Amino acid sequence: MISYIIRRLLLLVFVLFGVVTLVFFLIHFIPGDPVDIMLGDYALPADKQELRSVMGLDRPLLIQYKDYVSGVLTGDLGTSIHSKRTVLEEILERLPASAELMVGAMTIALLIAFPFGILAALKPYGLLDSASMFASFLGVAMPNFWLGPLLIIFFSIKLDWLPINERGGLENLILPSITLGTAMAAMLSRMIRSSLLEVLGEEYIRNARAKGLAERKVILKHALRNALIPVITIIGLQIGVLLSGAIITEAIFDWPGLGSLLLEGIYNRNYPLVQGCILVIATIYVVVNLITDITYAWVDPRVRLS
Amino acid sequence: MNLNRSPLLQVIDLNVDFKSEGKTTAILKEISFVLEKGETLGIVGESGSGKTITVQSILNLIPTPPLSGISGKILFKDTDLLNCSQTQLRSIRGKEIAYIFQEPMTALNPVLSIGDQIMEMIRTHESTGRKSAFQKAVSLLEEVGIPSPEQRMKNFPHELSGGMRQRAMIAMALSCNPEILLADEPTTALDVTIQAQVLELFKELKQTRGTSIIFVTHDLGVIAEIADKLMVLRQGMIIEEGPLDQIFKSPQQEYTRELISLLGGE
Amino acid sequence: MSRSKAMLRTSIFTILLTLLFLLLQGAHAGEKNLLVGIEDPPKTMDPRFSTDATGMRISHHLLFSTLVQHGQDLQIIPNLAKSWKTPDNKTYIFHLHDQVRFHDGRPLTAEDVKFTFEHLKNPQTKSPFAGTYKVIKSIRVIDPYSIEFKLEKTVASFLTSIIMPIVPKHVIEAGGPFHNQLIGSGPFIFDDQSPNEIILKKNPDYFMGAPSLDRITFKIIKDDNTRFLKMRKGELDLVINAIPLNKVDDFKKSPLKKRYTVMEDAGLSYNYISFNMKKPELQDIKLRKAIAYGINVEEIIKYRLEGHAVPSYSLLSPVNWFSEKNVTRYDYQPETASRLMDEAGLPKTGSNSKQPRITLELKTSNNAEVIGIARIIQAQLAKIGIRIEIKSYEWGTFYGDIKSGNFQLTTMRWVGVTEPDFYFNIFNSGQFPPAGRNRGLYKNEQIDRLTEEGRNILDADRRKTIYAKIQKIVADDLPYISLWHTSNISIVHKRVSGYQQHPMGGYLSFRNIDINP
Amino acid sequence: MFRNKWTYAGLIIILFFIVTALTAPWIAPEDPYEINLVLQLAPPDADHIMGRDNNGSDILSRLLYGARISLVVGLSVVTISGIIGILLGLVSGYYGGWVDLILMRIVDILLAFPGLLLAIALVAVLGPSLTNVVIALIALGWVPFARLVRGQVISVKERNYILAARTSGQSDLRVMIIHILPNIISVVIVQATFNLAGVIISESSLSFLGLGAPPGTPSWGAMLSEGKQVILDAPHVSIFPGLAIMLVVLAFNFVGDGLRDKLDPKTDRK
Repeated sequence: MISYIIRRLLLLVFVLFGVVTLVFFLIHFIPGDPVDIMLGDYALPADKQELRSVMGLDRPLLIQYKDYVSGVLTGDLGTSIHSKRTVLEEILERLPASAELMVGAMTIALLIAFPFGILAALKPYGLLDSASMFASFLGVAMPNFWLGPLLIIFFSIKLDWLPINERGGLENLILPSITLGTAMAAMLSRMIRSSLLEVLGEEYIRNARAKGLAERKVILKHALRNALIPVITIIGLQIGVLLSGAIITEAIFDWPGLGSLLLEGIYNRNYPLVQGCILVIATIYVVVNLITDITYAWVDPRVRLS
Repeated sequence: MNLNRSPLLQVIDLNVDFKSEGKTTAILKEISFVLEKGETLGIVGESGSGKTITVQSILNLIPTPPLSGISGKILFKDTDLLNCSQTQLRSIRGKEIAYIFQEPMTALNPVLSIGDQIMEMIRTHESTGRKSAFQKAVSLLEEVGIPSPEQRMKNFPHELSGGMRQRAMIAMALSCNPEILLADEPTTALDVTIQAQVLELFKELKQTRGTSIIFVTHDLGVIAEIADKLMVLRQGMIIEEGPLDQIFKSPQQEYTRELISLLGGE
Repeated sequence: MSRSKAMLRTSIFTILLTLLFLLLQGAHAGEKNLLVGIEDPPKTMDPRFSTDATGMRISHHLLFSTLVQHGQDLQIIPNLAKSWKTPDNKTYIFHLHDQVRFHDGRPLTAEDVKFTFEHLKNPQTKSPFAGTYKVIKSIRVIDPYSIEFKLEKTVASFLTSIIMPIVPKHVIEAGGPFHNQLIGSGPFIFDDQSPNEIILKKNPDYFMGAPSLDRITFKIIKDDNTRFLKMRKGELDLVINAIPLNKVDDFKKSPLKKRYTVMEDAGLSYNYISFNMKKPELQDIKLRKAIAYGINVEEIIKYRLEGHAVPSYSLLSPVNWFSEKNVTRYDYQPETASRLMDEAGLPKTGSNSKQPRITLELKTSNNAEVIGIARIIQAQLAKIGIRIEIKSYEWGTFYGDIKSGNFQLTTMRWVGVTEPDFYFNIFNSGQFPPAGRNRGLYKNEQIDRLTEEGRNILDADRRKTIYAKIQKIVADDLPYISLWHTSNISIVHKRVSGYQQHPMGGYLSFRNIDINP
Repeated sequence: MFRNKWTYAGLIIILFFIVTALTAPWIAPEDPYEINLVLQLAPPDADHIMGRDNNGSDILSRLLYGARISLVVGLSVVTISGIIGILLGLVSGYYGGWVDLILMRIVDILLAFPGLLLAIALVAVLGPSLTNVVIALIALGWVPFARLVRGQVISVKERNYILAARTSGQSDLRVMIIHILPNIISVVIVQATFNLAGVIISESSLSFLGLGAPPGTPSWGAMLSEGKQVILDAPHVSIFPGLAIMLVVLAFNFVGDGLRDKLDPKTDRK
């Protein structure tokens, strides 16, 4: 197991290197120039040219790439073009908010998906199954820029229980987490249902019953553990969806997360910031997937960690 | 039939119907038989004759769907298993009557170790601590002839050979010293040499534990070695029943004669 | 790690966060705190680099002081400079107030003014305004409170371009990050900034009298709906030009009427369609006029802008003294448009044939409102046989194309234009991209001459006649089709008094604001 | 043919949408591109059961025309990215070793990569059109399929009937397609039906960011994002496209369930 983890961590470096390279050339490849966008119509071209050279933007791309990568290796992600603050500082300012929102959304998703998924599987095609199926399709088909305002109108304006926007205490976290988490909850509950239905048809479940175990134990200990296997991969995948889905949720709730910082960076062609954000998001993503693979092997002994 | 003691298990007029894609078919019609203490009843029939369904209905293990209707009585120590409460049924399953499945690979939970699955059986029915449950499981594995049982406890089903897995299944079934063992073609999935060893194991258990067994198989050769009494099933009906040697010597039904002739005679 | 342990850890994490947040809030209860809702965070509030509207307004009007300012009627009014005179049209002498102090207590003198402009001219500073101040030849400190500027040549718009916050020489020269100190001499002092909020506190010894507000909190709320809902709950005191036009009238009806008042007057932002004058198919003035006559500006204002705009006939808003009223106007005349296209020899559209008379491409940014308006124009022009294909791009790509003249038609707007010299930047043929902003590549000798002349004359009346001529030629030549000026709209909470809406949508009157609970 | 009645309901709904998509020009009450500002945001009433959007165009007509676009975009993206993903996932899971290592790391890179940046780059280069939107969505759409299929193949590969098939001399390709695929198809189908909704919603987010189909195209995604601006005053502008998307996903999921029961050997074996 340990050697597997070490090998995967080495590969992680390769993956991140791949991501950084892909991002670097792609963002520079997109038309639109950061100095233009920054200075807008104010500065004279001579000044803009000067600003570009001082920032080293006029150097050949490969040199800029080499400097950037060597900078990253020493932990220097460069300075943000506009605000003159270091990229690391801007990212670290936003990281806790993103982490909090992702944990919140994930918790909501799991709290909804597991009970709904399990109950739907226990009585397939029953009333509860169709209700949970209907609710989950609603969850998937409802975009978060629609769900957000609806939740605000109901919970903040009409009932005045929760604040409208901004990050703060636990109560600020509830609405954004529901908005971001529902699509994932819908997806997960259907996945858990279908995977659990399959497992319930297996012989070892009938054997567990033959052993005289209580139905609750048969489901939770025997069936669920086997049904978890494909679900874990889905959870790993969903982290990516959460990160990108967060952009719109962050916009609606003014949640100071990485998603909106990345979007601003892209719009302003703030190269160092975009590269820094994507590097951090990629790291989170790859580490989470490493954890999913390890839990995968921990849950399913048949899978040897080659 | 000696009268002074009632039979261990009595099945009276058992009827079972299945429903699939709107069509209801009768799987078992008017099945009645008796199992005495310490006796081994062999149930023989081609596949689809309803022999597996018969033993499964004893412990009410048939899933709905496809099960659509079940009637009759199954008396075990004056409780009718078909109409008793869930808790009563659960206290009998595995403790009084244990079931051995045909395919050990799919009947053992792939993600739990052999030790866990056996100890779980023990601790469900007997309130013993982990330590003693562990010891009991090891001794059970020894009894069924599995070498270095301590090590095997930690193994997962896919890490054992077919024979070993079947022995583990049997160990698990025996863990609470049940009165009756329902063995659903326990040897069919094994190759011949392992089959003989497992049969040998069943014979030993009959001597050492005096457990009564219902042994389901389509292979008359296997039955000949182990059963005291024989019951021949065809399309959900009992066509012949009686002590083993009587049926083998003078089979009443044409169908039974053909089955025996396939065997090449005694 | 079982799931319950993970849940425990996250709840502790968030509870700690709540405590921290409550501590911060508690300290400010019971004081006069103006809550201002804005759409985007300023890219930076450091006046040397800030080019976005919010950043400039906070630094120019609140944190720092400038030599002079734009008055309510857009004329130049004194600020740090009590008075000024121009011995000749290339020399300016300013006399400063003598008891102005920076927020760190140090006095503000002519030295700081000299340092500010030389610092901005110095290429090492990398300030976007270096170019604007290249024209300053020399700055001389006459005495601690008077300063003389000598220019390379006459610049009529110098008093407008000199509006730049004065930064403290001693702090800048000491080095270190100025962006989180922002020590100025304005009515408010920089207190704190987070991705959601910018907090300024009162400067008790401001030289024009301490403001009555204790604190201003700029709430950054990106989403239009969320901003509106925040006001529905009464959690904002003031929102300037940041409420979608279709929601403004909600504030004139109950329940919001009880809590808010709406201030609306003519604004400066000029919305237009620009032609690429180099494209052969657009050379014929008849076609350009036909398009102008084919667009029903009134309908767009009435339905899409809900009446919150006035049709515009020139770059300069009617409020501007230089604005010329009698120029050719193009109201909605579809018949004239068709006739002009006939005269231009465009193929006729058969009554049934879908074949348009001409197909043009209109490039826009990805702003939802702009796209909405483009679609209405598309539908209006389709009625007279002009087929418009709308191509919308993300801002960076769009801006790159427009600056490089890579478009046929585009629709944009100029914000806060007060000085008529702007005509030089957008219509003088010496200002083609990438150098200048004459993106339509418009070339007209008369306009070149007049815009050159207008920059070098100080006498206001003679400049007015020059710019009147320019506006007449432009209205006839149509490098731009003028659409409308969107109004300036401020939504003000009833508890707020003393706020005066400025045509440039600025924060100059914040220092007079008071909050009565 | 199918075990449960819901599958038939699903088929009927899909058929209904395909028919509307094909006959839209004839059955749509009005031209979807027509703008009449006088009637903007008119709520649903007798003769316009779905009301009008912020340009006064009839929402029902735009939905009918939109059916064609959204179904084409949705189905083409899901099928193409599904096929690519399944093939790569199969190969990577089946062979393991270096193939798996490299493929999965490429998958990691692309999964860790915010699709948004790629979409902006693609649309910026190729220009905003529906085909480019489809390309942008496929460019990253195949990746979750590959990862899911690979995970499934690994756990199924261990089952002895697969080992038996491999040792019986059948070609690897046959083993993969005939033996492995049916066993993992059910989870893939569920993922596919959900991806369909995901694709339509992503198209809506792209339109929301101005990167989708040319403005005015009545795709359901674009209608949703246009509805956002007026959601507080006229929620009906967003409700109907939202319901349409939900109905389509519902239908495809019913059919998916039906297909899964049909295809999956386990549920059939007694």
